[in-house]
Amino acid sequence: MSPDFLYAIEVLLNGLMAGVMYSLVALGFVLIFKASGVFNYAQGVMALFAALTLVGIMNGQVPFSHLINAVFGTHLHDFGWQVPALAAIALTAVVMVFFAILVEKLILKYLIGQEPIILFMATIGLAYFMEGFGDLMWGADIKALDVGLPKGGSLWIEENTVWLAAEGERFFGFFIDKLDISATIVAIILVVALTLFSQYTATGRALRAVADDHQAAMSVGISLRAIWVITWSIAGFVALVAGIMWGSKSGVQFSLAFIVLKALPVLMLGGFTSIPGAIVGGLIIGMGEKLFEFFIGPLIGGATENWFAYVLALIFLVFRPQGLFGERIIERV
Amino acid sequence: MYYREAGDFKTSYRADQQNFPIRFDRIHFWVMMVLAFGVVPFFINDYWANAVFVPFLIFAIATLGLNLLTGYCGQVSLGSAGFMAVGAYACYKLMTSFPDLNFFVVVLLSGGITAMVGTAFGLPSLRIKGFYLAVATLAAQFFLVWLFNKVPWFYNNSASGQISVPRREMLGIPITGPETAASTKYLICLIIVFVLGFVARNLTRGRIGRSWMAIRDMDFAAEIIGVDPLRAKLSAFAISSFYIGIAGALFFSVYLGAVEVGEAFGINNSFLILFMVIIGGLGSIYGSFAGAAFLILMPVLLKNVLVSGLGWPSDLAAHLEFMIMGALIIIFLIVEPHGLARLWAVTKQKLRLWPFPY
Amino acid sequence: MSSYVTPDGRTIGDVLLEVKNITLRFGGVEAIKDISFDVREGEIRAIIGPNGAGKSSMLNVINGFYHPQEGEIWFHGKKRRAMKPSQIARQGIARTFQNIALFKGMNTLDNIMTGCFTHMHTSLIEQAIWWGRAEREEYRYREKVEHIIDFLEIQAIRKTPVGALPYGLQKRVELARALAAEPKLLLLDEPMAGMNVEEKEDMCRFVLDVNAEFGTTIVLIEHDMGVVMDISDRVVVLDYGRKIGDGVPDEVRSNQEVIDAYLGVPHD
Amino acid sequence: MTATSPVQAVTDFGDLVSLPKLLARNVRSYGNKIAYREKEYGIWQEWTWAQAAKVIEELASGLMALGVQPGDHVAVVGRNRPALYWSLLAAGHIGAIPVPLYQDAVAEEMEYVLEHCGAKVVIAEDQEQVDKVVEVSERIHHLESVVYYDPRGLRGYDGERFLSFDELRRRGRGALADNTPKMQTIVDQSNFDDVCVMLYTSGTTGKPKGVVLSNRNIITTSANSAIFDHLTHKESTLAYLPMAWVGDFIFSVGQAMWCGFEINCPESAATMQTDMREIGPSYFFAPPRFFETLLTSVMIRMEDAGRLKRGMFHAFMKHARKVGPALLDGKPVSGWNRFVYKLGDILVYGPLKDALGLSRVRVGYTAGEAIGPEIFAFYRSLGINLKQLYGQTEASVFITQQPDGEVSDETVGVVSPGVELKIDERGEVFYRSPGAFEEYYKNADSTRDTKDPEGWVATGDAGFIDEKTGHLRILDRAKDVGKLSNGALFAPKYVENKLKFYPNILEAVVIGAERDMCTVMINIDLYALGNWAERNNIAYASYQELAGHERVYAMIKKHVEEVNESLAGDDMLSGCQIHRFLVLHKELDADDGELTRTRKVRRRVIEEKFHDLVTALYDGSKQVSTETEVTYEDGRKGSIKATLKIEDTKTLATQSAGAKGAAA
Repeated sequence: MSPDFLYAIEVLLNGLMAGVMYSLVALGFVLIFKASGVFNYAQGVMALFAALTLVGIMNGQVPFSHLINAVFGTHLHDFGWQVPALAAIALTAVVMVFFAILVEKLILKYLIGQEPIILFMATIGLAYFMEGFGDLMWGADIKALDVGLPKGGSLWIEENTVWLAAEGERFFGFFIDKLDISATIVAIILVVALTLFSQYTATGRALRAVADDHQAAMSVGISLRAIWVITWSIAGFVALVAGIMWGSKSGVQFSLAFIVLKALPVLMLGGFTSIPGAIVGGLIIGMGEKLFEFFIGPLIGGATENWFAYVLALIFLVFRPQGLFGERIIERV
Repeated sequence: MYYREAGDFKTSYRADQQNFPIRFDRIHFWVMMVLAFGVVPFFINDYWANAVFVPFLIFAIATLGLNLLTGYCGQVSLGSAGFMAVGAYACYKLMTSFPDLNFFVVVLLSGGITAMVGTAFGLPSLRIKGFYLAVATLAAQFFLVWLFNKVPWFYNNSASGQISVPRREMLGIPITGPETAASTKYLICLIIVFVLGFVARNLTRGRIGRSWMAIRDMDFAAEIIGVDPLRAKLSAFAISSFYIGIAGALFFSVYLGAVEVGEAFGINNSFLILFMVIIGGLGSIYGSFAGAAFLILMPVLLKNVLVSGLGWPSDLAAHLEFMIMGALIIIFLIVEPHGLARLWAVTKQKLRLWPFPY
Repeated sequence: MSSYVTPDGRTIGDVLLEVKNITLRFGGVEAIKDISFDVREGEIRAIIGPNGAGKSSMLNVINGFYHPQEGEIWFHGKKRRAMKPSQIARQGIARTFQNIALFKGMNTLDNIMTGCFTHMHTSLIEQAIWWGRAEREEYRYREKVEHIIDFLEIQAIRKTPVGALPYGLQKRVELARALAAEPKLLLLDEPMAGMNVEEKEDMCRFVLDVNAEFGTTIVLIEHDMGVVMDISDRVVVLDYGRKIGDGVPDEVRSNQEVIDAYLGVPHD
Repeated sequence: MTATSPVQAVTDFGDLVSLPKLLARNVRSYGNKIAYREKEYGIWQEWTWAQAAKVIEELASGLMALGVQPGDHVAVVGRNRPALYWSLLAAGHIGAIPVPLYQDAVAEEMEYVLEHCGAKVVIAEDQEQVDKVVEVSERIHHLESVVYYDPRGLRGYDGERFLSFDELRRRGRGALADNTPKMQTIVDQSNFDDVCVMLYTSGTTGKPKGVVLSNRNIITTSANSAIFDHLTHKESTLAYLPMAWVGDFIFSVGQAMWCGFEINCPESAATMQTDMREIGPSYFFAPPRFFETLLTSVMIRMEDAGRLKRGMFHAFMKHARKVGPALLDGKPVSGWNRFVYKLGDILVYGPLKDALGLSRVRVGYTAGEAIGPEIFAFYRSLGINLKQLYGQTEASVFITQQPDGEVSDETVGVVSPGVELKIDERGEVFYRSPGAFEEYYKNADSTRDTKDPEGWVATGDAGFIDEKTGHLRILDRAKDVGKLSNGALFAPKYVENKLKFYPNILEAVVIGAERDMCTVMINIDLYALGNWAERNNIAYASYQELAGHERVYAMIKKHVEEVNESLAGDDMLSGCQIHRFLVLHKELDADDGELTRTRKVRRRVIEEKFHDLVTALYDGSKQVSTETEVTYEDGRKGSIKATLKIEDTKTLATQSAGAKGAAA
């Protein structure tokens, strides 16, 4: 096989891995949208916040140290201890549940029955708030996150794929980041777990009932508000996972919040209400943007990843407005 | 309680449908205009112009534009900053290509060019609705910013990739470029805002505005009274982009002077304009001004209190600003989802009914 | 047939609308099966039938929301090509909806003003400067709308947001909006549904007055046989998408198939 | 006894001796000034005097074309609309006599009136009115044409007899060339003695009587009353009272023509309040019930206001009651009080008046029946110049009226300019004035009974002139006024009204004719007292128990004694002070025949039915047991037993020794 073709395959594989990341964020969206009809713009910031909290806990950072220092003139920084990764993850998960409860108590409760656009705006407000809050709590500097996931290119794959190219060609085997591989594995586990949860637990069934029909679900005695707390908590876990993956890869920083912007076209493609859609959409976009950048990018100045996903989704939507797996919109008159 | 309406009756449809049918409001409005045109220019300094008045006026135009599209026609757009960029670059290209062209004509043409681009990006709105459309408009945002970044023709191949406004004069007074006086900047923006505000009001109270609102409120019912959704939506996109384009042109040429596209027209500005619309009030001209004023003034105020007043580091203040901004938006949406305009309308209604509660 | 004058002094003219062999399917379901009937100028034509008989679907075909798989529609003696609802509105067909479809963000006056949309022509630029033609046109139509407001006796709610109005008044505003379009053919989808007796009587009077004063041809769907028989000139009866009766109220009343359909299918 | 007005009556009318001549004057003097306004199609449509005159001429010519001759009657029926006012004037323009009818009259009533006046043409507002005319037209043979203003629903009414208002105008325009000279002659010859209008009294007793009023009646009355209140062409008034009522004719036709001021007609009954606010009339008339309903709605709405606002409202209203009337009457008020009132004006009175549409009222009148002092004081304290007048159809309204600054809730003012007043030995009020009617149409007997050859007209009301102020005070219908056994005047309704102004008292029946003292039987107001009981934790199981409660008795006693006090200050009526009272154990009820269907007390029935109680009131006993038959809502009859307490009340000595003789 020619090296160009192999490089293309490598790009494709990398795109697939990146797509898994997009899917992870999109997944959080879909969960919340299905359960509460809220288009949660804050999903990306939730990932940032989760990652920040995780790093903060692991490093034993004093929360709000900057603020306290500014107000009282002290020089606090950290408690001087380290928390093991797993314990820190568990603690962060608790924080995310706490966060879900607060969101329900302070925001959603008051916005029941508002138009979707209003709820959407509220989540943008929430995103702003959390971003400021996270930065204020843990500081805005870029932090490294290492929860012990393997990093760097997988030598094993590299070595075992060199043979694909003919002798003498300049090909050194596929370069695939171990982190991406673990992310893929984690994502698969997460999806399977979510599926099992929604199929085989009472709470999961309640969630599905609410997603199908709010009114009907309430009429059989399902507490909508409890369901919301649960979905936001789950979305929080998903955000935590996404935060760990993205944070391990490129550090925990402000730009993490913008992964939400990567997830949006995924949603458009996959449909706002479909979990398989989120996954397939993520993969398509991940592969598509990498391939486009690889083949067309050099011709038009590069950095096409910023917009390719959107334009792809846009073109796609014009022909299929409900997305890949979205339900067909039937207008009743 | 200040309203005295007995004897304020209308004997013609012109009087009944005027912009301020209540005498008191009318007086109030003209007093404000006299202050804005006749008093403020004599007292304005660089700080007030750059920190408050000029950005307020420019964002008011953009907010008006977005409000026409989102508030009146019901089409959510997250690509406003991208369209502002179109206006800015159109302005730059026109000013550098035709140095003798009157500045106001340039601004107008920039709006026109943006209108065309906006209409093109509005085409999907015929098939895509709601959030799908909102997200789709992000395509415009990212694509346009990328375009202005990557195609050197747009920034005349300048080494820095920036565009800077050439100096122009009118009647011997510098109106763009670094020497422009604060009062000149202010007055240029004020005049354009006044005209565009007037036009927006006219469009929304007539046949076109009603066709937009009909599409917004119930699109199939709009169709059966003869509103063609294609024309209504595209005209809304066009007019809205025209406004936003003008805002972009002014933002670049009068306010900033030099612009780097990713910074000045990033997605955060799109959100900022959307916030202005929401906090001001969807579907309200008055609200567009109120929203812009609120979100321009609040950070200035916070900065003054936190940084200048309490001496905090500015990054802390910025974080706090984010929090307060976010919290305010949420609080607003909970307390009054229809924004300052509704708040004002309710207050006014209360004053009109005073001392009765209803 | 040429025109004739009814006992109460209205003139019924030639055929205005003719529906020929319409069949409408959704997926595999046939909502309307091979239905034909005509509507003559100036008459009140009712379509009745139990729930799910295809009455609303028929209206949706006439005003262009649905495109039937088979059949033709003739309007003003010309076969109609496939059109969008907005184009059909321009031809002079207006309608109201069973579930009120008012523009909730506007007041009564603006809602009715939207009805004049197809008659207003000033350009965007003229509207933007609101000078001369645009302004005059606006006031001219405002006056026309005010006559409709007067006609339907809704002066007191002129500037009330429609969302705040009680159901019966909302129905009236919707009728006003349809009238503002000065339609040749007015389609009313259950104009009296959900009303109390008094409101029903009012609405009947308005329907009759519209027909008598403006000469508007009216096609009306109603669920309740009694009301229909009183006010309509001719009645079409549908059942499960088929036409089972067509004629003057007395004929229809004595049609055995119609009686069976109504007895067999309980209606409220 | 006679009295004269403080204001000089108008004597020189010059050429202005008929409505057509007044119209010509208005066209000359105020041609481009707005004369009529009507809210229609969302805005106030306006007509200047010149425009109105043109339409009136066309209509007049049209009527002439229909064959209306001088002296014929033209009936007009509908709500207040300029077109109908013009119809009235058009009839006068050709020497015909306009007869406005009550729009809510049923067909039979309309039949009687149309038959009685022999109308040749009816000008009706809309289908509703036309249908009534059609219903009776079979039996009215002299009726030739029916003109309708609103053609809606009348397409089928073709034929010779029915034509639209526009058609009438069109025909009139067509015939204008022929008719103008004829009309001009009629107008030129019109004078004070011509009949101006015929108005039917509402006819509570017997059939309605047609009161014939001449140009002299209407124009002199309008001119005199206008001078009395300094009315000018700048006034603006709202026409909303029935057109068939004499008041509307005087205000909206007579005074409006004389002064040249504006008439504003509301869009519909439903929008009357809004329209009133928009117009903000400067001259306003309304019956007491209007003000009462308005006040109730104000209070109810204020109760729903927030605590702060409500508190502020009540505090300032309290202050207003204290100083408002004094300020209005130009009496001295301390600077501080003035300041607080000014503050109240900004916060409460001003906006309140504005919201009610009363902020521009310069002169406001109420009449027809007694107005509650509380209600009267409320509006006065806001700074609204609300006054009372006394009048009737036969007088072309004005007999007496209150001058600015001399306003009281008890009197009805001084005689209007040009009016003479006398009170006969039985206390009945008589008047003689240029406004006194010509005759009852086709009813010479009644005319003779009411108006004597010298021109004195009997009002049928008993009253007297208050010696201190010189104002007339009306007591009751003359036939209901009697004497106590000592010869003192006995005016039960006057006293009962005073008692009934207390919210706790629903009804009162004063007894005393031909007896040595007055006593009263009282019905409590269950609604008001029930509320009070709830607030004060007073338990009661039945109406009877509440009525007999000690504290209720104490309260009623206080009310009665207050009334006594006010009566004692009154030379004429101090004899009517209540000596003993009881609170009835059941509510007086129309089903039991104790009230009429319009809730008027049937004095005789009650005295008979409760004769045991009446006896007890006069035999000095402290309590009395009784059994009364009642009718339940389902028609069954039953009886209730009760023991009622009888309380003595304090009476005051008569202040003036000569009181007893005053009536004689």
